[in-house]
Amino acid sequence: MSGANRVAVVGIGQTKHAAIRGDVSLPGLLREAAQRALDDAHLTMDDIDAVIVGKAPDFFEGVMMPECYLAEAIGAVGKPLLRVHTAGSVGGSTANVAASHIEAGVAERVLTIAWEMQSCSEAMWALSFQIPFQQQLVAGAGGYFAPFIREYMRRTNAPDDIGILVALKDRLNALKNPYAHLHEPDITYDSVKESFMLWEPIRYSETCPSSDGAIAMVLASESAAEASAASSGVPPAWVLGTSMRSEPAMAAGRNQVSPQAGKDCAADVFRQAGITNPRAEIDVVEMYVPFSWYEPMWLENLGFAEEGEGWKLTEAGVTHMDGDLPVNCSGGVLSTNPIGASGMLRFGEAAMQVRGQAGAHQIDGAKKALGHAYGGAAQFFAMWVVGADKP
Amino acid sequence: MRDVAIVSVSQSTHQRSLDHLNEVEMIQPVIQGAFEQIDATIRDIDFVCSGSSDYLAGQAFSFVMSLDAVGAWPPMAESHVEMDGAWALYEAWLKIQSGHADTALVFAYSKASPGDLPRVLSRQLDPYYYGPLWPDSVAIAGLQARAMIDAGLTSEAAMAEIAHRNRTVALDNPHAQVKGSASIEELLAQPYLSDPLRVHDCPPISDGGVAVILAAGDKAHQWSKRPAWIRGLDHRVDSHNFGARDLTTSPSISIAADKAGVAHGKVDIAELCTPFTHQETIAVKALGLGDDCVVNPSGGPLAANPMMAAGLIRLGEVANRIMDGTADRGVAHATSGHCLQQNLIAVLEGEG
Amino acid sequence: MPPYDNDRVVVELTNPGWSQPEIHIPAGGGDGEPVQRIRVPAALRYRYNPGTAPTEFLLALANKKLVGGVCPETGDVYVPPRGVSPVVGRPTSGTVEIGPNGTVTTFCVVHIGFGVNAPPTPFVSALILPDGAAVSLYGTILEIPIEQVRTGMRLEPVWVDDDELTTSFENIKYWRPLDEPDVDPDLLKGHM
Amino acid sequence: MADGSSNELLEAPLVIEYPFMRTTGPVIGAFLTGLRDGRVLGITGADGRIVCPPVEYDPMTGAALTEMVEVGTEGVVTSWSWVTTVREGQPLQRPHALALIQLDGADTSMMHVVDAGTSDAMSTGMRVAIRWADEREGLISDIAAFVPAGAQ
Repeated sequence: MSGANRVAVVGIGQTKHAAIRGDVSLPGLLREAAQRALDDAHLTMDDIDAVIVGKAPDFFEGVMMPECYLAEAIGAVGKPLLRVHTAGSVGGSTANVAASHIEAGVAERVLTIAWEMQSCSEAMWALSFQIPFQQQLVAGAGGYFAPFIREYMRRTNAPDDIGILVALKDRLNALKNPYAHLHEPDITYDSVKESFMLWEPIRYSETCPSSDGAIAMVLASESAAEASAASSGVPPAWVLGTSMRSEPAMAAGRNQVSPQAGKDCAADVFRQAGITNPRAEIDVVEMYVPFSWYEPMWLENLGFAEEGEGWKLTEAGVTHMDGDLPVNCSGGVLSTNPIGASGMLRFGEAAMQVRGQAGAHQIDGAKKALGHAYGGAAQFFAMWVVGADKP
Repeated sequence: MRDVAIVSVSQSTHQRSLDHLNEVEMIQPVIQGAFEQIDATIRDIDFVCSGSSDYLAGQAFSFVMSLDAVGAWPPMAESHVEMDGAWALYEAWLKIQSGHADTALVFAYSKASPGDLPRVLSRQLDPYYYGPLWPDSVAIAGLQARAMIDAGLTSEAAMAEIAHRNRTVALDNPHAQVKGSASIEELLAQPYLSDPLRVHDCPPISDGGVAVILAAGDKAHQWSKRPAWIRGLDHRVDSHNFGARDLTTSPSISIAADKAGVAHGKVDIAELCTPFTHQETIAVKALGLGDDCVVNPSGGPLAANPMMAAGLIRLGEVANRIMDGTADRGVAHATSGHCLQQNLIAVLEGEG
Repeated sequence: MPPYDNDRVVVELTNPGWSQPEIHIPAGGGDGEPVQRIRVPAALRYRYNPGTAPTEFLLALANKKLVGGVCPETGDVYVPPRGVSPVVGRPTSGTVEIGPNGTVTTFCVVHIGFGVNAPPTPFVSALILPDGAAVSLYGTILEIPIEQVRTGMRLEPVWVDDDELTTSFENIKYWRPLDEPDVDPDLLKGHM
Repeated sequence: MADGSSNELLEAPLVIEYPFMRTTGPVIGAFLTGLRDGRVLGITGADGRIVCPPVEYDPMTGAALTEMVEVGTEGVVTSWSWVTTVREGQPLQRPHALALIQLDGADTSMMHVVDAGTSDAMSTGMRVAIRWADEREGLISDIAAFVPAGAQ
């Protein structure tokens, strides 16, 4: 990438995600992920040069700039500690900022952690407390995005059950991921279809849960990565490209169904990774899908499908684990949503795939994977491409 | 390492309260000012990074709205830290070092006036043990000041002298909020705000912002006759447990100063983000600054303290003095958290 | 039942759950249940000032008018105005009156409302482009069967009674259909 | 054109309020349980120091700590400042000291308030004791305040 130092993921750890992690404190939650990532990398806190953390708004947990409080738990005392916040894309952005420490040559090994303890409050509250003079969001958070999903359906003439197919697939995939929040073995097409309609066309089973959870990764330079891999026996995931793009929340000419920032970000990250035909060259995708319909929408936005054709891939089963472009084998955001961590979970799960670590939801022989995150009014994007082979 | 410099600095005229402006309206002219100084536009910028905190004005996703002040259309490579803008500059500097960008806009801002800032800052504390006690930030700083006094490392008179110097030099700072000072004797005759701290020992509450433009190599030369080159940049954090650490020292400043190479040359000026008088003494000692170093020629955060911007302003103040030739080498410091918990050190140099 | 409360149970962890390490607690404590979760209320009080351009917008609303901010380069009108054109990062060059009638650019049907002002469910929440504006506002559509709501439909605002007018968004109670021809939805794509 | 005569300053209160729920984990939970039972627990740090209030991870090394010990309910003020402007939520709604207090048997200090009446009654090194809350429920506020030793 741009002649900078090579970066690889050598350790990945995540917590068990749940509505309320009643057994751990806030520091304990981060520590659980951090310790697992270090164990995976065969490293200790002492080996880490810098700690880069990310989470969504501080109001969610009621702690202002919580990284100061959490410094000991994440082994940051005496080290650089950086806190990223880019709305829903933050988990992805944080991983990218962590990677830039290695690329820039200021660190050999960094620990990066993203988390949210949604049980401290309620996201619905934190996202919608009433600001004086302003419009009350009588439609709730989903009411913000549902109109753009309807517009997608209008533009593409997609059948109205595509969202059901996505939700069913992701929740079934989650059964193969022991860390996922929602494990619904009895889920069926009909149970999703019959679940409570919230913001038509979005049903309850087509929305993400509120989760407590964290994920951590150890990123390393080329030499440090090879040393770590030799010790742990697990190959590194090489970072082939990182990119971030943002656009204003409102702008004449904005396309909220397929935002330009997402297209630009994908084009940039694929260019860095030397990928010219993403559909053919990417083996597995971890995509930020908080509402089911965003899978076909992002398939188009990311360049995996022509405009208006994304839903056809979903409908044909292309994004199933046995399809030729598996999407969200982990169960995705629809099964696990610790908001600030959700982006990094996508990045981490992508890296697990190319390291062959994904267990029951592993795609055999995955060589290149895309991690994707977005946030705000579908205006902040972060992506990375990781590969099994050193660039 | 690539040669990266600060080439433009713009800041608000900081005020106790800018009630008529929202955060976007407040920061937009500051950003525009940074561009006008070098006759550039957002199209010349490869990466944007900002620093702010939702808690100060009670605005969730404050940074989402402030992006409007950038004009990120077409979309841009952009990021945000929930930290002082000095750390946003660090992220931008990494981006340039890694070759993903040659230029960057960094900005930071806050409106602390809408809330009760000393109370708001209690939300930074341990949420199990200390948050529920709602201790205010001035009283917490007082614990550190008392520890300094008890250890014989400062005195109320020495603290008043620091306040007097900072407030006096602020007369020459057009952006300062607190300008000019009563005599040291008069200051010491004032009642305590939070014994052992008097009003002059504490920073003002400020609304304001800052914008800085970074450029690498030739681009820096093109934009500035004498760029302020970033020769060292490092940041470190200490324990949050200030009942378990020595409050009279700052290990994190010492480590960051060492990594940034502060001691590798004469330091002409230092801009320290020490919002309480006794903290200047801690920082000067931890940095190893000599008597020949001019500390806080701008008046520092005792003269204007827009949270989240105050640290980046320190880098800007040093950069300005290098760009205008009044200094050849300077140190800038930024801080985060209570009792100087987290610290960033930058070493800036002129040509040669 | 509010769906968001459905999954709010404290988990019993199983493999691969992981707890913090076993700790040793000295003897001598009481025999009550150990503390596992605490409730810590917090209230922060702020003054809220909307800013110069939003204040103009709110004052206009109090007179049953909609105003937007004009982008100095493109001439596009942004509503609600925030004082800066988001596409160029420059101050808007004044405000102009827009609407008050508008067009549905897209919408959804809400089956779970929030807050005391939410109408009975189901209701339609729409993005509505005021005439002359470049971007849409959120609004509720009533006085029409839900299944007849469509993108491109023309609307007018229904205001609260004059003696209830304040400097508030809530002055528009809801929007209702106008007897006018629909606008071609494809013309609305960049104006949501 | 609507004229831009917005000299009027609109203002309204904004209250951000929530009853946050926090899971404690074993160490914090044991400390808060102890307060409810009328005793104070510390934890043995990586260097053998007794850290009180107990933390899950060593303040210097970050190591996970597990060995809890009981410490005293009296101790010494190691630093203090005087709070004249009392704020909402503070344990004492009258002027008081914010203090760091090293309890007997502990090697680190706890931040809490001292109900001393006037600042003249405060000094570094003074002995203080816990005044327990009338109703204890497993919160830091189970310690209503510290008071000069012998005065509780």
